[in-house]
Amino acid sequence: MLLRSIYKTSVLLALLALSACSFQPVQPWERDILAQKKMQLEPYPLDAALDEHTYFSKEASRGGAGVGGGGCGCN
Amino acid sequence: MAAAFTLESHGDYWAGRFTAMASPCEVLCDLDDEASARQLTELACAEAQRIEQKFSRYRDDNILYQINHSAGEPVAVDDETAALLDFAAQCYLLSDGKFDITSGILRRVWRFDGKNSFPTKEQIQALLGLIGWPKLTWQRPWLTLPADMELDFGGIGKEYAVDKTALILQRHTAASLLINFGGDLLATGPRRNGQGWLVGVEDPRRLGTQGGKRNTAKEFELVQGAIATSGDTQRYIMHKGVRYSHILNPRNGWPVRGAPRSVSVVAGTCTDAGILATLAMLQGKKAETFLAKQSVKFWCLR
Amino acid sequence: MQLKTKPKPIRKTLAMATATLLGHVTHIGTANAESNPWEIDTAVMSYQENGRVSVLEPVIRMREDKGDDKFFTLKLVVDTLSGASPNGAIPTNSPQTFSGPSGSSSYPIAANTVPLDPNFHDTRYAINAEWEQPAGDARHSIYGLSFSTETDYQSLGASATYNFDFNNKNTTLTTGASFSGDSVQPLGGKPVAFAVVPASTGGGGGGGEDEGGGGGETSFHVNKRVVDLLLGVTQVMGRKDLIQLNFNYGKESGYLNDPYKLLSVVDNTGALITAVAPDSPYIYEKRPDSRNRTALYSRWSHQFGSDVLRLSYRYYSDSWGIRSNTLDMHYRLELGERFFLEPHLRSYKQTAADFYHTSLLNTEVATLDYASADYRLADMTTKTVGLKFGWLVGKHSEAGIRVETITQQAQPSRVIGIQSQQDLLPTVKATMVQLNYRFLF
Amino acid sequence: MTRHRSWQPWLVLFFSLGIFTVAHADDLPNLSLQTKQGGLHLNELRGQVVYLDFWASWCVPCRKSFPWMNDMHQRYSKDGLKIVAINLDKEVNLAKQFLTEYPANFTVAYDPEGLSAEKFKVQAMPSSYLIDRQGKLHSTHLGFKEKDTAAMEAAIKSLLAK
Repeated sequence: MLLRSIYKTSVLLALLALSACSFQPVQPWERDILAQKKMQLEPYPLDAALDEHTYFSKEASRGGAGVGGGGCGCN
Repeated sequence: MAAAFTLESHGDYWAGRFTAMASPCEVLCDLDDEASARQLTELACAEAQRIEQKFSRYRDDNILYQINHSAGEPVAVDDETAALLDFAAQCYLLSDGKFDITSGILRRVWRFDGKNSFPTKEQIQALLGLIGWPKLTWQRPWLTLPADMELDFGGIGKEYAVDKTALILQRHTAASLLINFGGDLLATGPRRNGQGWLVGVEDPRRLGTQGGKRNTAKEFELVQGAIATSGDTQRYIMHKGVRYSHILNPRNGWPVRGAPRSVSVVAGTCTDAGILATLAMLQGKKAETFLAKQSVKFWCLR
Repeated sequence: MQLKTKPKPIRKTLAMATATLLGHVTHIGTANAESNPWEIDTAVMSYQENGRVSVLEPVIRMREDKGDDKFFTLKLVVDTLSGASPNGAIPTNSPQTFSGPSGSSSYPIAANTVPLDPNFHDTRYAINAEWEQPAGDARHSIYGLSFSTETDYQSLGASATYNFDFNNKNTTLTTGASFSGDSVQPLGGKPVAFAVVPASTGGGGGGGEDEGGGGGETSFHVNKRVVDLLLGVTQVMGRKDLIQLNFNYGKESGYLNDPYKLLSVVDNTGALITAVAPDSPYIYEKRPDSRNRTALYSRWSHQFGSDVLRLSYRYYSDSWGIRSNTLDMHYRLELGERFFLEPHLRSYKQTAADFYHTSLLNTEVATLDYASADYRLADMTTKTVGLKFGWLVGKHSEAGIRVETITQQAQPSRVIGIQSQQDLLPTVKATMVQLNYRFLF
Repeated sequence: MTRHRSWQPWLVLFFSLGIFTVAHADDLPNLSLQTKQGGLHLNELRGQVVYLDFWASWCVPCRKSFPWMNDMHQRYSKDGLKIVAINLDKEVNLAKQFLTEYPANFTVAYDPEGLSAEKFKVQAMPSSYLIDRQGKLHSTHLGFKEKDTAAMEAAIKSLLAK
């Protein structure tokens, strides 16, 4: 299962590398849109943390978005 | 030029008094040494008179006269005037055009002497074409003022003088000072006794009515910072039973309706306090709301 | 983008203009009157399941800009849980009685009803601190510490993340690691795995470690360790596109059981049996004491006009045999300059853990290594539909309200005989309402 | 003007290592810029020490750099320091809005196309280039950090003294 994940990762990375040919590098002074809060990967960290906590206690999967946070009994 | 001032001891502080900018001015110095108090008062008096001479619109030998009589030709201004022009531009933007140093021209038709000289709509309309900061061209150091327009630093001058004077005096003394130019004042820090200066905020309703008593509504201690007041206690027009304040809206040429009689604001500098007080008056009925938003200490008297 | 708010606060701008006018030579840190070093983010969430648990969770997150790209973040969470939670036993056509976790109280369950333990009341307090600082021109690191405590559970964790920028900051590599040491103190002692749950009439649930005895062990303290490693790439794909790909490996070890979850033991007709021990057909669950998990996670932010689409996808698998796919979508729809609406859709599907059994046959008890009837380990889907309304109150403050419905549907691992008359795993519906307020200070 | 006099710039250089990348003596690209006061050509500023700053309204550290640049202008413009801040916003209105909040008493130029940034190969926002009186690039600085301001001011002073 670890192997399967690694396989999937490499496929996705390969796709990423391929698509890299099709994107234009963004110059430092062209980051006006990327600098907007709403364009962040996690613009509302509290919403994300609350969701993560809810689903952690209701589902069997966890992880992926980052490291850190705290544990809980979550019954 | 020899400045005419008086110096008086009040026990634990000295008070130097003089007249400048058509207002009684005083400098309270929290020190015992008379010579120092004299020197500080001289400096204050000189600075107040310098600013008055430079920016008074009643003189014909200063930069303001040059500008106002430039007949549309560019005038090169000095750094201090340039800084004031930059600041005026800033205030114009911040107030959405309500604070405009070109609006003094309205005084030609509005005379706030408590009498009923009331202008006609046509008179006002005629002047509106000569008002508006964006109409002039300001490219440091060149200022081009269209012919017939006028600049007036009256809305900033006195408060600016208080701040400037404070800066100069503080270079000469570490003692606590209270600088008061006609009711716009600034304290530089705690006094030797650990306290501030006791300051009174005028109540227009009681002004001049109670003989020898102090005409103050509120007394409070000012340790560091400034207070400026904008008010129409004596400058207003009565017309058909309505009291019109001397605060004019440069966008329509009419007095602002619903403005408090007087607004006093506490801020870090006297210039800030003065601008905020004036802008609050310009907000009319919303004066208190405006000031509350600024999170400053203030008094509005209606 | 002209903001027409009136009356607007201008004091700080004015103070700066005045400082310029007066030629104040001020130290730069203090001259910057406009700086609002604290970002305060607050939220309160209410989560309500139909007939089951409800949670009230206020959160505050404070982030201080310490200048020069250094940030300090402190997050405090209070999480109050109350209500009833499934104890793992199946509904039957006759009434059942269970003892509570402490053994002293018991609760009856009506016929044809999913057994819910009504004794869930707990408050969890969590604190999380983070320090972020640059480490050279194109790197920065984030260090975190976390602590949480509730009646029967404490967790202490630390984490570190390093980000390396290159390719003109168009690419960022992220590596991260976290560790947490948790301590569990099951109420009434640690139950012995597969031991028969004491009958409700039997009184105390305590007992010895010896298998033949009761269900409880007097050791109140068991440990759990969690390690996570993360490797990620963030790539700017254009002026309006940002993607991230993360690989996460985690290992949990120690006490991974849920001490309050039971299994129903049935005969081959599907009826509860009492042959294991008189009048108690329930045994405690047993899970492996380690779990390796991997997650592959990707997300994408894209701007359409001024709207923003955020998509994420996660593939997860672990050594317990659980595989899951999660798809998450937010679409921020701008309504003028002050308001936005953000629909949220989430779809989650997992396969059951290898040892998940809705109920156990009495013949299996002796042969199985592990078993749990926790529906969260079952074959399951979660669907979330939500909507957020956001309001930019002022230049430095923002408010929001979010309403979501969450529907969980689990499938039994098998249905034996008369169990087909029961809805073994009824759909769980929950409603979540969250209020947000964020401001700079 | 011999050895013992020339140590001072070197000392400055030494202290500013790690902050500044000291540039090659290559000729700088010329720039023709639009300002509120009309056209501005970089090569016409020769004889002055030029602090060329690239900024945008959305750039957070740029907000912190403005009071500092005001301060530098206030103190050194009379000695021949010319601060030119080139705005790279695609919409000039955003820059104007920024300027009402963070007023500038130095020269602001507008380059919505970003051509000047391309010529200067700007690496980060903000970026600044310190140019001596002969029109040679003295140093480049990426970002704006409070802790670097003292070294930057020292560099400006040393160039003004030359």
